[in-house]
Amino acid sequence: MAQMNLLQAINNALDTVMAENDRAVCFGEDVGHFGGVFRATSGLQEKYGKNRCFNTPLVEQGVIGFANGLAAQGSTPIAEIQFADYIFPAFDQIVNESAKFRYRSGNEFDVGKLTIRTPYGGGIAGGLYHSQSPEAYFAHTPGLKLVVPRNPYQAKGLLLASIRDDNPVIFFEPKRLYRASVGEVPEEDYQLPLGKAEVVQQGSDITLLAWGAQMEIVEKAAELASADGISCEIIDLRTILPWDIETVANSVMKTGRFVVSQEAPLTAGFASEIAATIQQECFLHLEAPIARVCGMDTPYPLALEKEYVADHLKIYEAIKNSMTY
Amino acid sequence: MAQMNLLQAINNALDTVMAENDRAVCFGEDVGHFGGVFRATSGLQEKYGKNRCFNTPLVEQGVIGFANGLAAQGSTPIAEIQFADYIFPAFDQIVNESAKFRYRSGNEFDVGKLTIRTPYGGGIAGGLYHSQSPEAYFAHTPGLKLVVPRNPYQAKGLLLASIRDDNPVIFFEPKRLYRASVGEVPEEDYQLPLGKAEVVQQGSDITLLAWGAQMEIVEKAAELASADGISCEIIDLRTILPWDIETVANSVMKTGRFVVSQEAPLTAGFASEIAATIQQECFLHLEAPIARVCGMDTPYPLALEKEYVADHLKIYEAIKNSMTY
Amino acid sequence: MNTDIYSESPVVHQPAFIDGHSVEIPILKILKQDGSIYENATMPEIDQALATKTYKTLAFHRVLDERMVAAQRQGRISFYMAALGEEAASVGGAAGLKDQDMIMAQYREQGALMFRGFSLENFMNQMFSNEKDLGKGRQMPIHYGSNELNYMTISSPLGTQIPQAAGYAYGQKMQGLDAVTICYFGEGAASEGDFHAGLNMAAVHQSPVIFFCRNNGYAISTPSDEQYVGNGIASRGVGYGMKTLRIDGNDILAVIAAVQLAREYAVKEGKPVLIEAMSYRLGAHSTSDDPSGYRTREEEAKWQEHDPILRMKNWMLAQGWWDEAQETALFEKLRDDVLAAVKVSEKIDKPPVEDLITDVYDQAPPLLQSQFEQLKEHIKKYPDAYPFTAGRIK
Amino acid sequence: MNTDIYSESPVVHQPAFIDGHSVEIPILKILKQDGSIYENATMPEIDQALATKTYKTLAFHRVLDERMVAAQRQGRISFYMAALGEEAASVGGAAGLKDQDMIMAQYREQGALMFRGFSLENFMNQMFSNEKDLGKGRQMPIHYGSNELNYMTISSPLGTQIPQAAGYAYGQKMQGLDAVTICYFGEGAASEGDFHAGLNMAAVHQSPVIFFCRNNGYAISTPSDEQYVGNGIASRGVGYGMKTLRIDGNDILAVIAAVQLAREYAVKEGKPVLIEAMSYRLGAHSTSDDPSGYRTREEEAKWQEHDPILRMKNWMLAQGWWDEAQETALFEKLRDDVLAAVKVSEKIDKPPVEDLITDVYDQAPPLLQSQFEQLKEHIKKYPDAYPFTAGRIK
Ligand SMILES: Cc1ncc(C[n+]2csc(CCOP(=O)(O)OP(=O)(O)O)c2C)c(N)n1
Ligand SMILES: Cc1ncc(C[n+]2csc(CCOP(=O)(O)OP(=O)(O)O)c2C)c(N)n1
Ligand SMILES: [Mg+2]
Ligand SMILES: [Mg+2]
Repeated sequence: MAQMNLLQAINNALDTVMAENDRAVCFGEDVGHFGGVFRATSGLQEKYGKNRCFNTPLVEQGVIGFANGLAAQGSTPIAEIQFADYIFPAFDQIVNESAKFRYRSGNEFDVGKLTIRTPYGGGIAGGLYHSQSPEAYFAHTPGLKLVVPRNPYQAKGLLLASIRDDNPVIFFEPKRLYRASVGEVPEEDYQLPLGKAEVVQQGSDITLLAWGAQMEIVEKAAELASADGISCEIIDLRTILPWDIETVANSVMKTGRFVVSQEAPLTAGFASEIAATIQQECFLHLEAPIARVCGMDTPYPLALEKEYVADHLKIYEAIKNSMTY
Repeated sequence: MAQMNLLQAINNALDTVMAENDRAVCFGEDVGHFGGVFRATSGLQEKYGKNRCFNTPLVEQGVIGFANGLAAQGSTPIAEIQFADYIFPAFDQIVNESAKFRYRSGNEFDVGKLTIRTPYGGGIAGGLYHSQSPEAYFAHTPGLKLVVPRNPYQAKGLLLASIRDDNPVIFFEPKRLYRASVGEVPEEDYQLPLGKAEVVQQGSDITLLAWGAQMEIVEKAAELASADGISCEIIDLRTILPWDIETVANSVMKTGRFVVSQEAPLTAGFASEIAATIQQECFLHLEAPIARVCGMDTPYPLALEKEYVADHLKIYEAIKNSMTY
Repeated sequence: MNTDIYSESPVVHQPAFIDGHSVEIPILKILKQDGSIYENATMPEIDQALATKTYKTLAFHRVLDERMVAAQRQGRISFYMAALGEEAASVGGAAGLKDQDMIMAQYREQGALMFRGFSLENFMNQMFSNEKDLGKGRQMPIHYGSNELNYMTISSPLGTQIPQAAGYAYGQKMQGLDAVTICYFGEGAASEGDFHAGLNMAAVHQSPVIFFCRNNGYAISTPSDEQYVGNGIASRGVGYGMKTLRIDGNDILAVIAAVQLAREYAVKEGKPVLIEAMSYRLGAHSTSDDPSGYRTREEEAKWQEHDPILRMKNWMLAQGWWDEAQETALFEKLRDDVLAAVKVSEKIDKPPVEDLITDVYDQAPPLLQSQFEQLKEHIKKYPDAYPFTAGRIK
Repeated sequence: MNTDIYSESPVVHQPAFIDGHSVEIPILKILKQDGSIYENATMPEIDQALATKTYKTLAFHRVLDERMVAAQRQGRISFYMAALGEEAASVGGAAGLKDQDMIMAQYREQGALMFRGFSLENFMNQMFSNEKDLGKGRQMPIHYGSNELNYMTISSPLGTQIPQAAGYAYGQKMQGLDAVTICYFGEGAASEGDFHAGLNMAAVHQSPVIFFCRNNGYAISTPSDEQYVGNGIASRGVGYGMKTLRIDGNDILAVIAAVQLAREYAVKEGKPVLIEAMSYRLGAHSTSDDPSGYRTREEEAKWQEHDPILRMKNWMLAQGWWDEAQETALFEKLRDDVLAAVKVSEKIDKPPVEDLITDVYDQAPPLLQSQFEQLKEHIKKYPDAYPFTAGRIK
């Protein structure tokens, strides 16, 4: 085992795949020689050559269009979108093309080998165009898988699984944790399952659910609650689409209370899907309304970021409100 | 009052605005001389000239980019996207630009005068690229308003309000009803309020909610239920964003049961937002889980459309299940 | 990068524009309408076998289009798109390629698929969305595709195949294959952002793609002079530093010659080429369209004189490779075959209800499976409401 | 449409490519580095007053950039983007326009805003995201905007302003104003789909836009030869049938001359123009970037010799419009002013918490209002956690 930060874990996963699969190709804006603006692809061009790791022109719809074609051809494209805030020019290529490629052709063609990596999320004083968490925009799209790791160990195992999964996957990387999150990561190859949530802390009073960078916020809130004698069960959703209803529902049936938190604005965020499904699955077990602790319904702010975010205090309040409902 | 179909009502609204406001401009693919592939802009170029009603090149991101600029300049652009399935190339211009224009500039600039019209929805044997109901993709975007009329009278009144509203509005037109839905429409100018749902039928046992073309399906289901002695309260949401929580919550508090139906796939659709909010607002009043009757989580099919859709029978079943829960 | 950019251009000291029309792009013509060859013209590589196959494909194309437009009018199929008057672009394109080359088409290039040998039954089953459709009845008529024949399944959103072709061809080259990708699109679709993305990426990453623009004068009702300024889109090739060629799209020999040359270049140099074929959409945009709303009969009549199929026939006759008796027999047989095939295909069952959920993912996730189980229960409860599937549910 | 498309092009009978580099686009140079004018060069309209204002703006630009890069290193602001070495493009652009013309910039054109008279305080307040920022502290440093000065607020997503400029200018023309729109973008952003959309739409709809490409050799780490094939993007103008001009972007007189000519044409003909200014980004992309990871010191050193500000200074000296004493005094004063302004702005309060919800819509909808009420209650409960706002909540 080595100590790695989240960026290193990702770099390590990419290196692993490129070494084993000579049709794996990494590309995107500044991804080549420079290794990406966050350096996630650092060293890959040197090691695998310019044909397999390269800069693209500055055009997200082209990056994903190119990747779709390459995947349909049978290569393994791993495309980077520099910031998740800039994924929208590629929205059509992702939602109308990647997601529907196999279905529309009756399985004559598919882009299952496609993986899109993109840094997402706030907390870096980035304002409305360097802080977005756009996972919910894609969650309404059957055919896609959406994956978000919470730490370096998860990042490597989930990224390897995403690249090898035979469906197009968007892999959202919590950029606030790129260097901040450090942990033990095996040098060897391993995979973590897609579509499976993970119970990271057992508890009996209330279930807390989040994903990605929001996990550590939820854990902090759980600590506060625990000081009040509240026992929190904490779940990392890990895969947004298709999501693991069973693990979440089982937990809520046990605890009877449920708080779900996301960085993105409340309205039509993925927390809403979860709440809608869980109220249905666990109706007779719920002792309080499901609470969603989310960003406010505004663009992501800059100066007032601290006030805006779904921080541990807001989650803690929601826990207490639920307990005393 | 005149008898108009939904297309005529829209054409009439556009005519009304163009006559009163000489900075109102209609454009989009085939919108000019031909009057649009559905003929919604029929006659407008003849009447108001080529400068105010015109064909654009075939580029949705350009249509909306152009419209954003025109709105920022103080004109009143009414842009058409030929099918809602083809709105995604413009996703970035809508979600990152239109929606955030005023906020990011601190109100130095805005595109409040922008209206985007687009035909949406299934039931026309259109398959996965001529049947989508993409409203939920936009609903996660503070700054936008989303409006869907259910019939000609609503269409004229809501479109006039949308164009005159000082925020960017996407106006989704149920294309299945373009010619099928006919009704009395005043020749005069009138507006219907944005952000307000309408209770179209009072009832006491259960609340049914939908929007657009799905309204008539829900009404049909309510008729079946009524034969069983179930009294349905039926609400047309009309504005998806920002939505009228109060009207819906008040109804559900009264009836204690709630079915919401949408054409789009279930997961992360707007019905989920509604269910998540209503379980919270009405927790102690709910006598059964909130049911969502939606499209399946697949692309919109062609041959098996009948099986796929959220039809009146599926809604009827959901009503009965709720009543006997 | 080259830092000495200043020195690459000639220097001037008076501000003056380069004119928007400063590149003159000639048009290649080999075959005249009367079947004779222009003097000094360079012929493509074509022998009697290839010529006959090409001509028979053109004939099949014409007949299928005619019959299916009629079938749509009779309400037998829901929708159709003919390529009347511009069949040479797709058929000639395929004739200039090798079978291993990938064809990524827009939707009006059924001719290329015919040339590759997609059977009449396959066409029919797709149009009738029945259970024998390779596409499992999921897309509107004319959205064909065949992995076996290297013909990418058609996707309705315009222009999306253009950057995809850049990526596909990049993969072919990385694997060292003797194969290129041809990417068809209309002059309307060439306005999409994806066009810019695809051509520039192919140029920069040196993908062996043949970008083939069918300039047929219209995008639905929008005439090309409301689509772009200038006399075509070939001049854009220069903006991407790409080899470019404009051809008479109704001249099958020019099409074949251009594609053969482009293929040779793309394989040898590993770089893209842009071909613009000038033609005219003689029929309606689709069966949902009525062109009398936006253009004159006179304009159409003028273009009728440039019929590419008649032109090839005249050449075949002149070569002694074809005669009127063969012509009559061929068209008669084609018409009969098509009619017979319609009758067979329209009776074939719809796809099984299982196909609602297959191919969304490689495997249906649990939620989708449970939606499907619910659906089956529901259908069993209301069999009359779902007559096509109720009887077939296990 | 013109149905006789065949006849518009010269006809050939041998398949042969148009070469990707077939348009030769000269580069306009007026001013030499030593301050002298090229022989026979045509001067822009410029008198001492305009020249002095232009030069002072360049000086302000240089000083502000230097100081704010330093301020970022000291942790006083979070981010900055300098335009070192390419200041002439933005300052010269504004100098060639009229005040009523709209400027739609990418982000490296603060010089145009300086020329228009945006005050030092305004710049500072934006960078410190304080309550006096016209943008209400919502965007990262350097995302300036001013309605009064006709400078559209910067938006980070690249290329989006390009089709917007086409629309904005269309509106200006519809209203019959004596006004155009200038739209700046980098050679990197010119790869976006929105570039294609914007230029083509402006050409077709005849919008009076000056598209101004700052070709500074890099898009972050990506050199221009991995961005496009060829020696620049000017050749694309031809593809849109648009008047095009390439200039030495470090030659302030060439910039002014080109923009004056373009403005005259755009107003008179009501059509767009494309200008490509060749330059070099001498500094880092932004304060988050370190160019030593992707280019050599030698390359940078070579371009240092083309400093546009020094070049203009040399000309001003030669004209007798400027002297070294003025130079020293100006730079000293600018440095002092900037330092003083930093000290003032960094002490100004953050925007009030109300600004979290204003301007999302014209009026905050009920749900957003209730989220805000909840937030205020929450802050009151945990005042220590929200020190900047807790004391200011009513
Ligand atoms: C992204 C997108 N926008 C709009 C449409 C609707 N549409 C279908 S065909 C067409 C015109 C295409 O014209 P062109 O590319 O010239 O091809 P042609 O029909 O002339 O062969 C349009 C606007 C679409 N299918 N996809
Ligand atoms: C749509 C989008 N994609 C990516 C980025 C990230 N990004 C910011 S600046 C930049 C490079 C821009 O280069 P260029 O247009 O040449 O301008 P320059 O920085 O050289 O002035 C990139 C990739 C962005 N802001 N927007
Ligand atoms: Mg066309
Ligand atoms: Mg640049």
